[in-house]
Amino acid sequence: MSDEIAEELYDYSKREPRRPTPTDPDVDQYPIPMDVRRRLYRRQQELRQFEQRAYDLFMQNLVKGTSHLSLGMEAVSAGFAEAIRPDDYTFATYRGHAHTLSKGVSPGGVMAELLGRENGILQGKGGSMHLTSVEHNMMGSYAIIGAHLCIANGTAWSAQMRGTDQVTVVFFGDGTTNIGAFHEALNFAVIWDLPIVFVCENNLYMEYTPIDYITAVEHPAADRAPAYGLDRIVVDGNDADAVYKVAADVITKAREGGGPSMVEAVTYRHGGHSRADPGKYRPPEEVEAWKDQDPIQVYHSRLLRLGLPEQDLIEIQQSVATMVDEATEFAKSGQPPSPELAMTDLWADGGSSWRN
Amino acid sequence: MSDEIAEELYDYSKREPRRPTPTDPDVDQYPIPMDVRRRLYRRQQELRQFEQRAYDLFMQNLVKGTSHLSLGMEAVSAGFAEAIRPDDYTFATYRGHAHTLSKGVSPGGVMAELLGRENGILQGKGGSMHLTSVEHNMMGSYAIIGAHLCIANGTAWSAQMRGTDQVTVVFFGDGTTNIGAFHEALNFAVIWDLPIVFVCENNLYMEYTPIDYITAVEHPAADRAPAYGLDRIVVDGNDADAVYKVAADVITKAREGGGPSMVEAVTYRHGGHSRADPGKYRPPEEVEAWKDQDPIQVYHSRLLRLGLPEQDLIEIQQSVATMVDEATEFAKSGQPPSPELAMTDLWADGGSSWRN
Amino acid sequence: MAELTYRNAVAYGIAQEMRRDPMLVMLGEDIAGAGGVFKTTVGLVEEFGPLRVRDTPISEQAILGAAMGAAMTGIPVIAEIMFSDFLAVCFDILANEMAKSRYMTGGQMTVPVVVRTANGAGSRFGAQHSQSVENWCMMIPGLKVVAPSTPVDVVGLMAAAIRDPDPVVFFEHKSLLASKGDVPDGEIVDELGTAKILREGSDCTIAALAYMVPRALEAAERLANDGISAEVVDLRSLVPLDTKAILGSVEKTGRLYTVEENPRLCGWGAEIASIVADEGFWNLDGPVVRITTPHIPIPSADVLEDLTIPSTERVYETIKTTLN
Amino acid sequence: MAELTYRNAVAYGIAQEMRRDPMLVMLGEDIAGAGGVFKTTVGLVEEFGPLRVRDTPISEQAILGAAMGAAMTGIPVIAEIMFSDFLAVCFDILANEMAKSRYMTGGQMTVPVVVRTANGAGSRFGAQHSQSVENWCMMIPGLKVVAPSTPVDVVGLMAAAIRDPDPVVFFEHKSLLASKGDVPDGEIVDELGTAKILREGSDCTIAALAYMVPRALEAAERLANDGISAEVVDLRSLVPLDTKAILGSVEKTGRLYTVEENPRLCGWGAEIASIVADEGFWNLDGPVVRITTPHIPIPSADVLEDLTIPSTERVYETIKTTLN
Ligand SMILES: Cc1ncc(C[n+]2csc(CCOP(=O)(O)OP(=O)(O)O)c2C)c(N)n1
Ligand SMILES: Cc1ncc(C[n+]2csc(CCOP(=O)(O)OP(=O)(O)O)c2C)c(N)n1
Ligand SMILES: [Mg+2]
Ligand SMILES: [Mg+2]
Repeated sequence: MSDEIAEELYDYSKREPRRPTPTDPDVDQYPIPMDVRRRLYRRQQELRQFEQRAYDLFMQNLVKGTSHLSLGMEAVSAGFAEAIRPDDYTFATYRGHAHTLSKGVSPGGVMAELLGRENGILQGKGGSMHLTSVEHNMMGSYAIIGAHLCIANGTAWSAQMRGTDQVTVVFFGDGTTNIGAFHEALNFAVIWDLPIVFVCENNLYMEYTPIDYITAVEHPAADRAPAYGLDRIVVDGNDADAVYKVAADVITKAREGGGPSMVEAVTYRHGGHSRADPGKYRPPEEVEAWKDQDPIQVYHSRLLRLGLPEQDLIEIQQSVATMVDEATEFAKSGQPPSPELAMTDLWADGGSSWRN
Repeated sequence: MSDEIAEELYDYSKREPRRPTPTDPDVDQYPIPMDVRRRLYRRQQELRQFEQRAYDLFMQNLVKGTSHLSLGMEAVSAGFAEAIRPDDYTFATYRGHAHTLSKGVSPGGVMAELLGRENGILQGKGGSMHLTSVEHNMMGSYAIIGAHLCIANGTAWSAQMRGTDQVTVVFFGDGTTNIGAFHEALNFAVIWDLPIVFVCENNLYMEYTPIDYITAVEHPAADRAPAYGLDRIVVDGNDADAVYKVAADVITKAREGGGPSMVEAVTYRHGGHSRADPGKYRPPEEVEAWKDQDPIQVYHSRLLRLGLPEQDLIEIQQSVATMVDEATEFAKSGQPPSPELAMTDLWADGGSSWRN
Repeated sequence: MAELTYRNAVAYGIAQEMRRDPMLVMLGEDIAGAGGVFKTTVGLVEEFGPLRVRDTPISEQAILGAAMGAAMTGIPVIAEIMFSDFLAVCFDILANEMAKSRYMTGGQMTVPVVVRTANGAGSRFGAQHSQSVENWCMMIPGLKVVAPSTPVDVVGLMAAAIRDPDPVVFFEHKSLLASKGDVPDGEIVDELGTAKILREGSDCTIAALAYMVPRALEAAERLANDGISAEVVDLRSLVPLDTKAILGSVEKTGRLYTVEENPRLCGWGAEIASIVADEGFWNLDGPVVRITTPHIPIPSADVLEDLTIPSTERVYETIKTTLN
Repeated sequence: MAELTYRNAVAYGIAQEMRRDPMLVMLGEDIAGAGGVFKTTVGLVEEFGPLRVRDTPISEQAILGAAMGAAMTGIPVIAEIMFSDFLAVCFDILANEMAKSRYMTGGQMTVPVVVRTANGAGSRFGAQHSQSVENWCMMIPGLKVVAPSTPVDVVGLMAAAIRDPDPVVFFEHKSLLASKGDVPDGEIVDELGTAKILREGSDCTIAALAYMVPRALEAAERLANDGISAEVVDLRSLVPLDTKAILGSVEKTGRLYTVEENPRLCGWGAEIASIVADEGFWNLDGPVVRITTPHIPIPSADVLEDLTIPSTERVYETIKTTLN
């Protein structure tokens, strides 16, 4: 094997860049009402501005520990958020800021959690990787790959048993498709005909390794769907309208008793995997190409094209900026958790005693 | 839901019987030399007579613990055994008597292990579910579902690294296709292009539950193969020639650097899952239909049809009977393991001390 | 009052609770029509139907995951993991998810799951089907751990485990399944975290669990013949742990023996020994002695298996020679 | 002699062995070009190539399985499991397969695998990325367990682990990665099962491991100012365990304190306490005291995390108030 080839085997930045899906030329024509599109835009702005702020706060060393941003991937979360009901259940990974906000959880409470404050939604006990709001049926963010796909089946099973028409939506990454729990969860959901939608956010990388380098098929989720008798669904994850349309279909199907679906949304993260990662294992051209197809820019242009006055877009942007400022203030005003909290809530009685 | 339907949901003996694959009408014409066919017959006789004896010994309470027979499934093991080399690696499940014998391990040593004697191949320390002979590259029988598919990748990886052309063959059941390790192993084998063949012995039942009741696709292995970029291969597991032909193909492919394959051999166990199980969850008609297509009877008729003198077949049967008698004698002559053995061979130094 | 086997007490206890709470459901491999591979769930699907007693594929992560997810929405779930050895294939969901979810979410999540599993040696099943793994669960903050030794305790602790809002791992001992005992009529609900003193004594305390309890009792009987008065504590529950009962007994007797099936290192006997060596130190008249399975896997041959887990004889001999 | 960080000592130790044994290979997630998420494998792929230092998918069972299978054919393998918490997703292969395979097969199988993994708290990563799980491995017969506290011990124990024919779990502590120490030139090969007495003392013994070692030393320093002479034992290896060193030290001091990051129940401190409460009982002048993380998951907020694992202050205060 020549030296050059060998290096490509581990210096992934030297590999052929993978480029974004060209935007579907028909997407402007999708029958999506303008108020829905406004909300899709607003949601993407929220996720973007919130996470940019979170990033700034890391830089100021106010966010401790690790943190995983979805900058560049906002269209997926926004698209699904618009298609679900408040009483539907959602599950996310450690890359869960967006999905938590998309379920309507207070940005201030989320930001405070990132800062490890007592006014955080988990009282500072969970942190960035475990954002949860049972009140909003946002059933948690899970930091060990795989498990939450299995757990998500449980809320779907519950809805089925209780005879409600609640749907469960579970988000996960491309890298997650190679762990055992993925397989168990998919088979189980299908045989029990559960009202659940599995959403793979394929951002082309697991952590620092390109997904195609370690996956036997091109589309890590969609190419596995037939192994569970499911349709092969791939969507442009940088286009909120495309995501919304597919999301509405599969969620309606699940709600009406049609059983599970799996959707693979192809997208890209603008930054590194986590806080500490500069993302240097990616070909620079590739990063550029994807930044050029930024979901928010794409959407912004589309709304202008469809006749929304620029002023409206500016107002949305500004009102979101205000919200993010307020969230930041709220978070910063929080106190560090009081020491007693360390010993509470292991058990349902509120305490943590293991003895009598 | 009517009461009748509800009962079918758990009393599986009331379900529609699943019938054997009709024998391929061309199989007599396969270009398989007669000496190979003789060996295929002999091997099937060995496995059959050995396990019938093992069953008799249970009944006499000489085999303690549990035990899982392959009666009715002999064609799969025999077909693969004929296609591999002695230096190839094999892996089996707890249902591993056949695969152990097929690799040339001494029947007496295996029988003694079932009886828990010191002259057993594991000195009585492993028992029926863990038959192993490293000397024969029979790399073990594994009693917890899934793990051994991952472990088998390791011997294939080793052969790849050492540049030998040894192939690894790993046998597992239909029920095993729904556990996470199955998925991890398949993906891993394909991306590393390992010389390995995954063989699913689909006997239509996991333990007491029909496989189709708890699997999202009809063919639990073959319908998953494309999820790893592999060909969909189903073979009549009650026909040693059919199995041998497919086995020879996929093993040659692996040996020549063509990477992994997965084969699903559809077959049936004549008895229950394990020692204690009468197998009552199966429709009686179904059991009958499969017994009618007993692989040994099928093969016996074929050999007669192809002109082998009946006397030859009788001699094979008798010589095998003698071998099984000798194995039984050897086993019965063994002593119970000496007490010291309980404390040996935890570590490579031969002992089990955890302290200094 | 009826005499029940330990095996039948399992289904009996579950049925009591399924009748009471129409939301309570069960899932696991071969638990419905087959009645479980140990026949511990016989009759349940017939009474409660296949939607409440549901067979699953061999997907232990999917089983515990579905149980946890449903429980998070308020549905109490009993999940069967056939052999306790198999907890290893779903250990992430057990140890990292179920156990931690309430704490990590600042108290938002409640996970009323009972994980039932067959534990222990004595069946000649070999190293992968004979382990005693109560310590695998005891060591995980957020899991409660129960292991009854008699039919009536099976029924009462099963009810307590099911009604408990926290995840409970319920160990059913394979070698006790055929044992029998009286079970009173009417609803039986016991309490987690309560040990039982099964035999009073003054010379030493024997703390035992599950299958080791009858052996501890037999050893105590033999010791009594030699004039040694041993008190036998059936721990029943490891988390919560009845440290009052243990410390109280040692205060009286001055000596502690633990009898456990866990292999030696980091078994629950170590935990109890360490508690007594700290909080009960000044009451001790001599060494705290642990009687355990050696630190080895369980061998399959009958003669070897019988050597590994603590026998009545070994308990008796150890106490006799070390009590002085 | 060079000063190395604990982080760099990992790659340094591995490189020493990879140079020596051309068969030795490594696999894990993001270990090659990225040099590992903790930068503990930087430079290895450049020196040894992508076939000996190989990136994998997120398939921990496949990773440990492949490692075990290759090892069974005589190839020594180092497998990285990124965070020790993730041992739970491959616990079956670790605990039920690798650990048991030699014993079950009557000594036929040899499994020379080193499982390296980042362990411990202090990084504000929350409950699923901060655990100390040495006890998960110590409790499994058939696994050796090592957890060094200094760069030179990382190098020497890594070599010993790699050369050991049995499966060894090698814990690298996240909060020690940036710490520094001198490493002599030339080949360094240490010995498993040997503790080090890092500070001699006469009033009590402090047994500590990994990140708890520097804290134990600091506490001992502070105690010295108060006239209390504490002996500090760095255990380094839990299996095999240097019971001679521990019992010998307690014989001299009469008191034992264990300082561990494991949550309370069934931590290795319990095991050591139980050994001393038995075999060293007559040397004890007072209670055996365990200093542990409470029996809770690790909270993420810095102030809360700092409260959980034993601090120098807590070690100091506990000894000061209980030694009398
Ligand atoms: C079982 C397990 N193995 C490894 C990790 C470490 N890890 C955290 S995130 C990550 C990459 C996940 O990739 P992907 O599923 O594509 O999600 P993404 O981060 O790209 O959103 C890895 C390997 C983990 N958290 N859990
Ligand atoms: C992880 C795990 N779960 C459950 C079991 C119990 N069990 C033993 S055999 C078996 C059925 C396996 O079915 P299949 O793979 O079809 O193999 P077969 O027995 O039919 O040959 C089950 C569930 C096990 N051994 N391991
Ligand atoms: Mg990804
Ligand atoms: Mg089967």
